[in-house]
Amino acid sequence: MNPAVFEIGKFARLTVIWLSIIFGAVWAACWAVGVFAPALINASGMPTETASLASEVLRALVPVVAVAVFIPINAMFMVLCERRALALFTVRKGPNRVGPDGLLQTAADAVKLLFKEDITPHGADAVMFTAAPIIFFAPSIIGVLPLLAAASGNHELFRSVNLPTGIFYVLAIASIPVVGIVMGGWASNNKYSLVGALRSAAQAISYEIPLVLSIVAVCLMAGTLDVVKIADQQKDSLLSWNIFGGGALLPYVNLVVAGLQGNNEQVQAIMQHFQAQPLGPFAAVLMVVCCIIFFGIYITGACAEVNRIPFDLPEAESELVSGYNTEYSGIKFAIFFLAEFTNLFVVCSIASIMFLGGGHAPLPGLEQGFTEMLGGILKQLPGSKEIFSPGWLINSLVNPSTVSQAFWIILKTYSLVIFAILIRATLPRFRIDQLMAFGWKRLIPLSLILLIALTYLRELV
Amino acid sequence: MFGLVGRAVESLYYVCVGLWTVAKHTGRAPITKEFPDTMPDLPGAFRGRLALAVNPETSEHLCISCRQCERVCPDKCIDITAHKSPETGKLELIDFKIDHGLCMFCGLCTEVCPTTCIINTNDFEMSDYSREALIYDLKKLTLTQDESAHYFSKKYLPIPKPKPKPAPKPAAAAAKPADGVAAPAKPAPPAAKPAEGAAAAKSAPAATDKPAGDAAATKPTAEKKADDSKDSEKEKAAPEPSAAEGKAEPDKTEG
Amino acid sequence: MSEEKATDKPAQESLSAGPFGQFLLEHGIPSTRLADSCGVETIELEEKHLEGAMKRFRNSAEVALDLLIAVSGVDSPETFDSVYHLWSYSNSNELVVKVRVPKSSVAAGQLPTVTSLTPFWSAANWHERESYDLVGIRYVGHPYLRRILNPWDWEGHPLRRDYKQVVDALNDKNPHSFR
Amino acid sequence: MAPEKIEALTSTRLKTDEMIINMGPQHPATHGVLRLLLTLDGEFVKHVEPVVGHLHRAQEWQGQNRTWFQYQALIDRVDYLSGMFTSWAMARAAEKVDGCQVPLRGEYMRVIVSEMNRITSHLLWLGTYGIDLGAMFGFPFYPFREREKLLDLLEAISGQRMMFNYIRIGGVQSEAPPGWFAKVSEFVKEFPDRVDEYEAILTNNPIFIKRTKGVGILKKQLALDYGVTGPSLRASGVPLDLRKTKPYSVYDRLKFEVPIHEGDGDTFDRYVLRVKEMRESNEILRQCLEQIPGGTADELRERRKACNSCGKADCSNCGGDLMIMAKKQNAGLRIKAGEGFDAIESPRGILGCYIISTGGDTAYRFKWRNPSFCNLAALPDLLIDHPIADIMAIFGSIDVILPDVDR
Repeated sequence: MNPAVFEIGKFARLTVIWLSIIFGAVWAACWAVGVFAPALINASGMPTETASLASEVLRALVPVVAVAVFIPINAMFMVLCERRALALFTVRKGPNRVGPDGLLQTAADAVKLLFKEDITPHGADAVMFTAAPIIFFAPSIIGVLPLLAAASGNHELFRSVNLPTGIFYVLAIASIPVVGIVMGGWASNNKYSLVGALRSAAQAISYEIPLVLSIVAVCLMAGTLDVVKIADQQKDSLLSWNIFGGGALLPYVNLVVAGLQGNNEQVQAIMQHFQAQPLGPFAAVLMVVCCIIFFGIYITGACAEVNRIPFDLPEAESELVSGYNTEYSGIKFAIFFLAEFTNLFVVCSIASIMFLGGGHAPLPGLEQGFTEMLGGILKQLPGSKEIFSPGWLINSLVNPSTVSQAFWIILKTYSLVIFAILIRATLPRFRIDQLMAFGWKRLIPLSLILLIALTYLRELV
Repeated sequence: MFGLVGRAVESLYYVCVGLWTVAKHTGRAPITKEFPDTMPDLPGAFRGRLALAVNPETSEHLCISCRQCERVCPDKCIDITAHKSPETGKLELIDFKIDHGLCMFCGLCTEVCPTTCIINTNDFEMSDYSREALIYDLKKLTLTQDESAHYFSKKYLPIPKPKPKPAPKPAAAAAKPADGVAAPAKPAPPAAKPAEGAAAAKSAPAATDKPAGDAAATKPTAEKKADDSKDSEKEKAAPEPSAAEGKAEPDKTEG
Repeated sequence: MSEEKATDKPAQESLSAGPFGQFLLEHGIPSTRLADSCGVETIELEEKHLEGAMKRFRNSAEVALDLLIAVSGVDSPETFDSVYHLWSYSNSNELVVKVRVPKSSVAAGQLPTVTSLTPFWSAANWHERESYDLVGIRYVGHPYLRRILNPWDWEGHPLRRDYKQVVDALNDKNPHSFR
Repeated sequence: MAPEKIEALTSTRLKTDEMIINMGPQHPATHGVLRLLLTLDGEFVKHVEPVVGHLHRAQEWQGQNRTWFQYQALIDRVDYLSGMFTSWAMARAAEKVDGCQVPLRGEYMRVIVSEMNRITSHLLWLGTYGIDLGAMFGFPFYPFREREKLLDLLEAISGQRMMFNYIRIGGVQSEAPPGWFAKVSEFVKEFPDRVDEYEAILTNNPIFIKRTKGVGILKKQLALDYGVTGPSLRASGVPLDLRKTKPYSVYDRLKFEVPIHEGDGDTFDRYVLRVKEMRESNEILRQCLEQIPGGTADELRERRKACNSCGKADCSNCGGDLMIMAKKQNAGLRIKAGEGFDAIESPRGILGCYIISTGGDTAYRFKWRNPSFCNLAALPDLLIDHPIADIMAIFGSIDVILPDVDR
């Protein structure tokens, strides 16, 4: 067999194994806290009021448990995934020694980092120095919460974190980490760190604007800030995804389909609709173009936001040694590292929820078919009503619609992550003044113009 | 305005070309060699650890103690001990030490060696726990007959002819002078090292007094004299008679 | 190649000035012709003429010796030499210029002095610093005559024949060194 | 960067304190152990003082205290990325003083191995330049992959990957092993495609262009003043390449172009020029493989079966042009008395060697003229008024190798 295919196969295997571990573990933890434990309490014969209170408390804990389990394992996997993917792009093999196929490489790295000496440099502001990684890391945990609801298809356990202004909340939280960077850079008592931190502040402020504007455009089309609703609006098919104009093209495709099927009535009905809005087709195409460009802007801004190449100036290795985290070692460095990858995951999942239809399949029948099939199998199970019977266990563990949604959102998010890795493998780094010029002179005007255009076009379609 | 858009599109196009070029590499076989599992295929000329070859056919030691390598070594990492055999009047090798911690693997010694005795092997895994362990002595340096044959064929070296006079092997030759024949006016030992003269004067009586060929008896004196303590340790660790004889040797020679 | 010439030359009487010597004479600068170094004309200049001669070599259109390849300090048996290898960007002219400071004229504890060429060639800057560092020739007029390869607080000039090597404590204690 | 831009960015109204930063000697991007004492105003460089010598190994002193034969093994370390060239420069200078004529096959072998070495050097530069500019995770591996192939070939012929000790006074050390020439020609065939790939990633990349165009302009006059040589000089438009202007060895028998870039001499030009040079070197390799007297080593071995590899100088199969070594290599190698200077075109510029011999087995004075040393002297003038990020772009583009500077 071709060794290259073999390597790709190994990479795929590794990804599947890790992802099933991650999401299996997360779901198992959530289920244990949110379903199994309340059931146990109810069955234990406690007074009803106490029991319901206790279950309520446990249910409220579920999102927290989910995030706490999910973030460290996920970051570990992402580091490994990044290294293996980079190895694939550069005709190497990547880490392949620790565990089968190098599966446990990052786990070993994490353990190593935990045991390393935690150094606070001479002259550093110890409190700030310690607080910086925490402040850098905390937002990525808090920020994930509303996304959980959208990612799980508004599963009842996660309904509590579904804020009506979800995306607004996520964006607000996402701008906090820069404070951590500046603190870390300043407290390190190192000129390179300081320069890196200041660069980071400048960069984060400038690139947040196009990032937010592109999200605003999506909210404008959706008419809501609720991530679950935004995701649900895109459920029909590929064409209703926000990246393709949020359904702007649907009537035309329907027209073509109807034409091909020879369904004259439908064709007539659609044509009548068009006559009311003669500029419709033109506007729809323009709108799709606008949305695709917005997606590009979002990806660019997101790369800058999470300090990825080509925008990794705060830690530009060839210039600033390692930028703001030059002086960090051991667990503090590990937290920076963890947060960086979690941030990448967060921005990628925002992109897949906002632009790529969230947990919905690209083709209309796919999701429904899968759900029905799985639901059918589950219904066959005997004794699914009695508590603690195997049927009950499986039924409460496996929710067909959640499984399907989780699968698609994972696929979309990690595709974006791998795209980010591809970018990292290819592009050189901007210079700070070019970065600022690009942000302020190109991206911000472009996104403003497009936003106005989109507002107008939306009326025409 | 259009220029700007054009440039943006062009830039995007070239970025995509770059991304595609990188992505294309996914389909190529990796060039990584998993080192300890698959050893690198080293060429014959590779300059690895130094070793002394024996004649692949007759297994006689090829070194003629000419000290060419010792002379040419830029790092002075080779140390040869040899004496002139009283019987044949030829130089005989007693010990050959190479300090691989000093060696820079330039291969000059292998070039000047008239008998292609000292060769660079393909071995490069020499890591050890102490610097002293990197000093290889004659025993550690000498290759087996099979290994010698392997390197001779790999390096395309002509198989050397056996030495003209079937001289006894160093160990056998070593035993000879100890048979009490030491008396016949020992010609001044190969005066390569000035220090040897002094040592010779000191040890002369001891050498003549010793019962011939009694390895056990010569051993204590040898140990006492050995200025290099670790060497004697090595000898103690290897109590086989040939080693003891080898040790008795310099003692005799210098006497 | 000019190997033959190179080996023969030292035997010849080298008094007749070569083309570059002639060129200098035309400008009123005396020079002594030395044995050619491998077929390349080698002249000796007195230190006071160095500046003028170099200026003319560099600026004259037909000679155009405008590439200062190297400045080497040499601790010869009798003299301290500062050797300049001049090439040309535009033609194949080559010239070796030597300024020799007799050791007898250097007071004890003093360094031999030669005029610096840094004002004409920025290239001479680091070469002269190196020559100062290793051979101990002081270049007068150099803007920043400081040790370049050795540490700033190094003592002595290592490429001098009478330089005593500082005993390296590390190598001295080296347990496995045979010598 | 244009001066007015800098003016705008560093307007006096925003005057701040100057900051002194030590870049190096331990910095991930200073290609070794260069220390730059930077005086910064914000992110802009106001004054630079390069401090070199951290890697000083007294190569000249060793040349004067080792025999000629011994010192040949050490000089690869002067410039470890192009060991063949340092060996060659020393060998040529010694041959000039000694008056020994290298046989034609030996000269061809020298050109082949050193052009291979030039490609490896440029490839390493290309990879590390990618790192300097921040493309540090994917791109650098591609040039290194090809470099690895070449190093394997050089290892097969000389015994080691970088410390070759292959070119000797009087010729080259050994004949190529069987199958070597075939492998080289295989490489020569595939290499242009690989260069195309590098160019696809970098040359037109908008970020790369932005980072390099107009940055670190080395004006022609400045380059001439500083004695800058090699690709950096040619990128400024001066056609000085010893292979063409003073053809040595067999370069006058080979058809090749010396790429000259008629640009401003900015970092991008230097990049373009080096990539072109790699292609030219590949072309030279191809021609050498065709022209080499006696053909490949395998053919020659077949021929020599007739005379049983007698090795006599008058043998039609072993002697004359087909020899590779004209001087006996042994510990007592001596060079006739005299002095001489010879230079060759190394990947970094004119690499010269000045030898004074008194006829003994050691040199009286040994002096290297290292291209990196001279090129680095021009660095401070290039860096002034550039931001920190450009320091590495400029420093990387003049391709300085620190052991070559420090000796």
